[in-house]
This record gives sequence, structure tokens and C-alpha cells, in this order.
Amino acid sequence: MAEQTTQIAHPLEPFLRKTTIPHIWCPGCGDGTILNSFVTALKELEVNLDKIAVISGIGCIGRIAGYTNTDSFHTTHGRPIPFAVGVKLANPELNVIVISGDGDLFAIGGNHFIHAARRNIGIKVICSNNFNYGMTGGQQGPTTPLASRTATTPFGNIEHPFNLVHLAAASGAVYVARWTTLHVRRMTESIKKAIQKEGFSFIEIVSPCPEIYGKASKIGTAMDFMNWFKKASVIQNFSDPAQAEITAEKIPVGEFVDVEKPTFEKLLREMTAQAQGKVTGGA
Amino acid sequence: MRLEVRIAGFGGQGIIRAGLIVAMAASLYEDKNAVQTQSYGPESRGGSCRSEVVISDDEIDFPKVTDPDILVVMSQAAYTRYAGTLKSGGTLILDPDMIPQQQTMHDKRIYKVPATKMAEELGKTIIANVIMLGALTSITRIVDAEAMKKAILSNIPKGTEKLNLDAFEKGYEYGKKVLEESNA
Amino acid sequence: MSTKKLWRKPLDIEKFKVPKAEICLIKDRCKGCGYCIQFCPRQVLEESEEINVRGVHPPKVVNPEKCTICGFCEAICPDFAIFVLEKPNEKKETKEAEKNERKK
Amino acid sequence: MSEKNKAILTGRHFFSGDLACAEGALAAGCRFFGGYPITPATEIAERMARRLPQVGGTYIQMEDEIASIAAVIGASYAGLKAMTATSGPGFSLMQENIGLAVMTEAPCVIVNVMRGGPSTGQPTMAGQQDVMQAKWGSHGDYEIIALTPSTVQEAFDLTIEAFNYAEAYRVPVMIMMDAIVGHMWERVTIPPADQIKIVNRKKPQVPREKYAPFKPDEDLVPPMAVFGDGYHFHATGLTHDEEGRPRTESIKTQQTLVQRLCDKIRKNADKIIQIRETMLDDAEIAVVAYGIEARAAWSAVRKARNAGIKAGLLRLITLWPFPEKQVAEVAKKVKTIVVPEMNYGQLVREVERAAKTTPVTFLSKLGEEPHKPEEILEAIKGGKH
Repeated sequence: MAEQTTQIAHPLEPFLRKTTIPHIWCPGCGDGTILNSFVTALKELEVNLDKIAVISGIGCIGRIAGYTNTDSFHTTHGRPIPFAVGVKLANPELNVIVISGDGDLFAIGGNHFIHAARRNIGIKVICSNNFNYGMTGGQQGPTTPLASRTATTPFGNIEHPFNLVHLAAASGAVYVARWTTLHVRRMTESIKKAIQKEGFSFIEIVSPCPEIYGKASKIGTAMDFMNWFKKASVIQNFSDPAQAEITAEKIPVGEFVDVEKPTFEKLLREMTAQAQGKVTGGA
Repeated sequence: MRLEVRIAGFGGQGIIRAGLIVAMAASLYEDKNAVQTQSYGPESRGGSCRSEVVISDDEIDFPKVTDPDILVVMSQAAYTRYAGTLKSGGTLILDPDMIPQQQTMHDKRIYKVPATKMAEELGKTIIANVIMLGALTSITRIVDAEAMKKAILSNIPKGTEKLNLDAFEKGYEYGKKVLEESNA
Repeated sequence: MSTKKLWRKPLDIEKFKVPKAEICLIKDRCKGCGYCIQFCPRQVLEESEEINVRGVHPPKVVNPEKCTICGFCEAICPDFAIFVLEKPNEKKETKEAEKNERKK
Repeated sequence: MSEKNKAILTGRHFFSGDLACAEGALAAGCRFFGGYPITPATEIAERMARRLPQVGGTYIQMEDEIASIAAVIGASYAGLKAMTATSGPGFSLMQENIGLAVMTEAPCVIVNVMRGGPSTGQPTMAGQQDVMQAKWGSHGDYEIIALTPSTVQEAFDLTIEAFNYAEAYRVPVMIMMDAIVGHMWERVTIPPADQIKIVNRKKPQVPREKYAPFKPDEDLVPPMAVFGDGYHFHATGLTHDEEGRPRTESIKTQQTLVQRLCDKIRKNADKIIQIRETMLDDAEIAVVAYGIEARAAWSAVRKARNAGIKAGLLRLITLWPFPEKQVAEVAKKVKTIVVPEMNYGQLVREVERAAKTTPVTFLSKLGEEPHKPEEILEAIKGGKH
């Protein structure tokens, strides 16, 4: 018999904080797959885990920082990016990864996102986009599709959603990719690429929220989400991010931006070197 | 012995800086205690502003000026507002070109120093405050001229030392002259 | 025990003997999303009849010989409940399985 | 010149309160500043922008005050002494993450150069209207430390002490400096580096497997690991156990944690609280004041003594934890207390509470000017029996 109820530890166990699995996420929630993909990337890169800091915000995916066996911090709602900026600038040797949700990063924290991207601070931002505020019971958010029903759009959403890859590209991110949780391998490869890249990197992961959004929007079960992703996803590497809007019919995925630009840390280092030796005295 | 100085005018005249220089001269380059406070509106140019200095041999408790012993005014608005606050017997130094409407004040010593016009002659109107400081020094002797010059030099951009010292001297000499005239 | 695995199906797979897979389940972690079953490219898994502590039916291995150790089930599982190892040889595997059987 | 010498400008200077505060921070070892320009605190940011790169530190102007305090907490967790400076409107924006700093015990210093409020209020003018907000601005029960300078020298000295308290107690420490002190220029003497007392946070003495990031020592303060040191620890704004794990469902964890966060300050209050007593020994009337008002009060007390009135001054340097015991002791000795503040009645309520039956006269001043010494003198005379 090939199958067994195993006593052998899961190979990713060393990358997960002890006693935290099972996690709090719902059956079929994409956040678990994102965690899986993220720690797989860490494992495959063979990075020094001492130099990884995982920062999260509020919402379901916010709990991810507590699950990774690295230094980690679970901030207030919307603030993982500025917190991560402080960490990165205080110790540029650290690989600082923000993993948070669409509401956290683009509603309450939207301003922080665009400015960190503009400055090209070398933090990596992974967004679990599940189209709504799952943890608080499924309210409308900045990526909720037009006309979609949520707890706070009982008559259908009248707001246009963000196209996150376009926003990231326009804000100055040097690496931008989008995948769904069905594209696990590609997701892992993108995370690996982002971790190794200098500068502000952004990966959007379109993720199922079966228990909350799935019900309100009538998309349905976790499997219905995944089947939608399978049917609608079109890989369009390096296509125009402005044209990458997510619709019911089409989810453009792929790498959209991969460019080089001096990072804030590099320019800061240069400026500091220049400033050393020039002392402003008192009066 | 507590001495209160109020310098007032409008933003852009170097009023705040002038007060700072006086306080710094007393506090760093003479063995006195001094504190400078300021008040200004949201406008960086043109709004009313005042700079106040308390100088004392003792530790200074209240740092604000209430009834100044010395008042320097460089605008009509400042004159109108503050001339009455000057202590009886106090010293008023004013730029007559900037203050066309003046009252008669018998209990105060008034010295007219056309600092703005003199600054124009030096080619830089922004130097009027330093000319005023020169006059203030020779008329009131609140601080030694050397201390004042040191304070001026540590408050100005590099390359403007000569201009500033010339302005100070010009004001100093003018002050001496008006003082002698009034004593005569 | 080797943890080496092949992520992609090699083009020349037919020429080579498919390594024997050891599909490991941590059944009580399973939340029953069914991704591993649905997205297995070789239909190795099926929903089982048994109910775990979470009240869901974890997968069971029905076509072990078809498994190519592509690891997709392991990668997509949101709950770290399934992983695949390459079986070094039949003998040792049986022992392991027996040992685990006894522990139950 | 070594970096340390560059950071500590030993000697006599003529500084504003804002500049002295920045120099105090550098002398204390602050190497990160995240801020957002706001009158009348901008000079602190400007000074830090120029000075931090010279000593190998980092200055960043963030997109707003929310980001500023978040970055400060991040830098603190990455091992640097970190600070931000703001005024009322920015202080309001920071409140949420001040709570985060309290909850995750992030040592940091927040300077609030107080202007007139509410709202945008009087940007270029002074107030003492944020002193209650310093203690109660964020939600939940917590204790912070707040210091208030009355002189420019104190702006320098207290900023160093603020960092020392922050490091010792793992708590946000606030410098509540009214705009008059912030913009006031006076002489500051900076001592040689070896004469400046510096406190650094306790580091864990146990290996990673045994490290519980929120397990306190006897002083109720847990040793603090730093990101990158290999401890792989987790911190969260959620209610958490000693391991740092969220325990939002546990009543006991909430009680233990919140009580400890408060008690580490309350039980060390005697070590933290600083006051100055002037002519209080035989006083019948006490003026209790802080910041710029304390200097007006000092002048008033001198004038009262000259007029034969037995007045004295209790100057509060520590506003929070409130010097309750110290005020109570003074209240027992005197017949009446006068409290002048540049607000419409804030810290006076704490004074009243501590003074119990001793009558308290409140003097309010709103707008740029502090009380004139004569106004306080009048109140002293009015309270004389």
C-alpha cells in the first residue's frame, strides 16, 4: 500500500512555526496555498532564514507572519508596508517580505503601497487578493468586482475595482507579477525571483474565498473558484498592465514588469557615504 | 538685571534672525544668560513677525518679553502695535522710512536709523537687519560689538561675511552718531 | 529516505521507469477542499469514505502506480496535509508502512 | 572624528528646543528618524535629515504620520533606536500605532511639539492641549511615559532620558514640548560622550529554542531580540502569550498581558517620575505647572515671595505616569494649589484628583502666549487666606 497516515514530518515543517498548523484559514482558502508556496520558495532558494523578516497586516492572510518560522511581525491594519520600510532601512541585509490582503494593502494602506513602490525600497509585497474583506465577514473592498454582491454591497458593487498590477507598475515597482492560487509553481518561481531581486517587488495572487465571498458573490465553492481560475486565466507575460483588468471572463496572469532601477537603500548608502565627514557643528 | 528686547517688523526683513543674533551674542560670546522667543504668522513673507530676547545675569525664569526695555521696529504695523508696550524711559529704534506715521512719545528715547535705505546703498536690502543690529549695539550697548560680530558670523551663509560686517559697521557708526546727537 | 522529486513531467518519461511514489497524508490536517484530488494530473487520488477529526473526507490513494511524483498535490494543498516522497525500494517501504500501521 | 564624536557635539551651543531635541536624540544613540513635516516640529526633521547621514543613521520622510510611526516601530524591531517628531494633527494620526508600540513593547520616542487645536487649529502657535491625548489617545488600557521640557537644555537632556526610558521599559516615550519651548533659543551645554548616561535594551540570554519574546524578567520587562539575530520570533498587535502567539480567545492572557504592560510602568513609577520643587518647604500656596507655563509660574512665585506671600512651585517634568504621590504630598502641605495651563483644563483634573480636599484653582490660556507671571501672581494672591 502506497498511501499511509504518516508519522513522517511534512518536508516544509522546518519552515513553519511549531504548533501553528493547522492554521485558522477556512477549507479551500487560498491563503494556505500562498503560505505553502512562500515557504517552498524559501526552501528552494536555500536562503538563510535568519535574514528573512515576514511582515503582515490585518485580515485573514495577516496571520501568515505567525506561521512562518522566521522573524515576523503582525502589524495594525494597513501598516505592514511602512513597518517593513523601517525594518529594511534599519537593517538592509534583511530580506523583508510583506504578505497581506487586498483590503489591507490597497484600501487603508494604499498610500503606503504607492509610496514604497515610488521610492523603490527593496521590500517584497505579496498580496492575497480574494476580492473582499473576508475576516470581518465579507464586505466590499478595493478589488471587489463591479456589480458584485458583498455584505456591504447588497444591491451590487457600484465601485470600480483596482487593477493591482497596473497600480504597482505605475507606482514604480521594478517587478510585478500576478498569478492565481492554481498557478502554484509559477507563484513559487515569482516569489523566488522577487526575493532575489533588488528593489520594490509586487506579486498579486488571486485567491479563493469560498466561505465568505464565494457565498455572497454566488461564485460558489473553493473548487468553483479554482475552476474559474483555470478557465479564465490567460498567461500574458510582459503585456501592458493597463490592459490586465480582472473580469469574469479573463484573468490576465504572468510577469508584467521586470526592470532595474537604483533602490532607495543604494542611493541612501551613497548619500550617507558622501555625508560622512561633513559635520554640521552647533551654532 | 533683566533686560527685555523686542524686534518687530514683517516677514522677510530678518527680524527673527536679528533677535537670535542678539541672544546668541549675549549667551555664547558674553557671560550672560539669554533666551530668544518668536512669533510669526503663516506667511513667510510680508506677515507680521516679532523676535524677542531676554538677557540677564541670572537664570531666566519667564522667557517672554512683556514690557520691553528696548524696542526695534521696522514696519508701520509693528510700530503701531508695539510702540505703546515700551517701558517708560525705554529705548525705541526705528526705521523712519518704513514708519511714516509716528506719535510723539516724551518718556522714551527714540533713535531713527534708516536701515532699509542704508541697506539699499550696500546693494542688498536684506542686510537691513544687520545694520539695525549695528545701531542697536552702539546705542544700547546690550552686548559688546565683538560678541555681536561673532554671533553675526555664525548666522550667515558663507561668502557673505564682508557684506555683513560692513553692514554692521555702518549701522554701528550711524547709531553712534544719532546717540551723540541726542545727547548733545 | 530520499526526498528528491521531479517537478515536471519529463518529455522522455516513457523511456524511463517511473519511480515508485510514497504519498504521505496527514489526514487530520485535511480540510477537504479537494484540490489535490481534482488537480492531480494522473487521477491518483479520490475522496475517501472515512471522516477525519474535521468532519471531512480526506483523499485516498487509488492509483499509486500512476503517480509521477510531480508534487502538485503537495504544492497546492493549503493545509500541509499531503506530500510525496520517492520510495527507495519496496522492502523498506513495507517496513515503514507496517511500523506506522502498528502505531495506529 | 569618530562616529560617536560626530553624534555628540560636546560643547556650548545656541539651539532652539527643536534642535536640542534632535541633538539629544543623536547623543542618545538614535539612528533612525521617520517623520512627516509639520509646524512647529519640522525643524527636528530637518536637523535629523542633515545629521543622521553624517553618523551613519537613516532619515526618511514618510508619506504621512501613520507611516512614520509604523516605520519607527519597524526600525526599533530591527535594532535601532528610533524616533519621530510631530505636532497635534500628526500625533492624532499616530495614535493607532502608538498602541501597537505599546502592545509589542517597541522602544521608541515620539516628540510632539504642541500647537493649538482642535484640528488644524493654530499651526504656528503654542498650546498644551495634547497632554491628555499622550496618555489616552490610543484605544485600550496602557501606560506610556511622557516628559515635558521647560528649557532648551532640558529639551536636550530629556530626549536622552526619553530614549533611556524607552529602552529600559520597552515602551513608547513621548516628549510633550509646547511650541514656545520648541521654537525658543537658549544656550545648551552638551557634555562629553563619557558623561552621558545611555541605557540599551536587554538582549535575550537564552538560545533561540528557549526564547519567549514576551516573557518578562522580574522588572516586568522582557528581553528583546532583534530581527536578523536568528531568534525567529513573532510579534503581533493581537493579544498574545509569552511566546508571542495570538491568544485572542483567552481571558487570562488578556488580563496577564494588559496588567503587565501597565504595571511595568506603574510599579516603576518612583524610578521614572521627575519633578522639581522650588520654595515649597514652607509654602502655603503651591503652583503646579509644566513646560513653558512652569517658567511663568516660577517668575510668579518669585514675585509672590518678594511680596511676602509663601508660594512655591511644583514643576512636573514627567507628565505620565502622573506624579500623583508627589502632588498629593504637596497638597497636604499647602492650603491651596494653582494650576496654569495652555489649554481649557486638562492636567488640572489629575492634579485635583491627587490633591483630594485641597482646593485647586485653574488658570486657562488659549492661544500662543503663556500666562504672564502677573496673571499667575494674581491667582496666588487670590488663593492666599
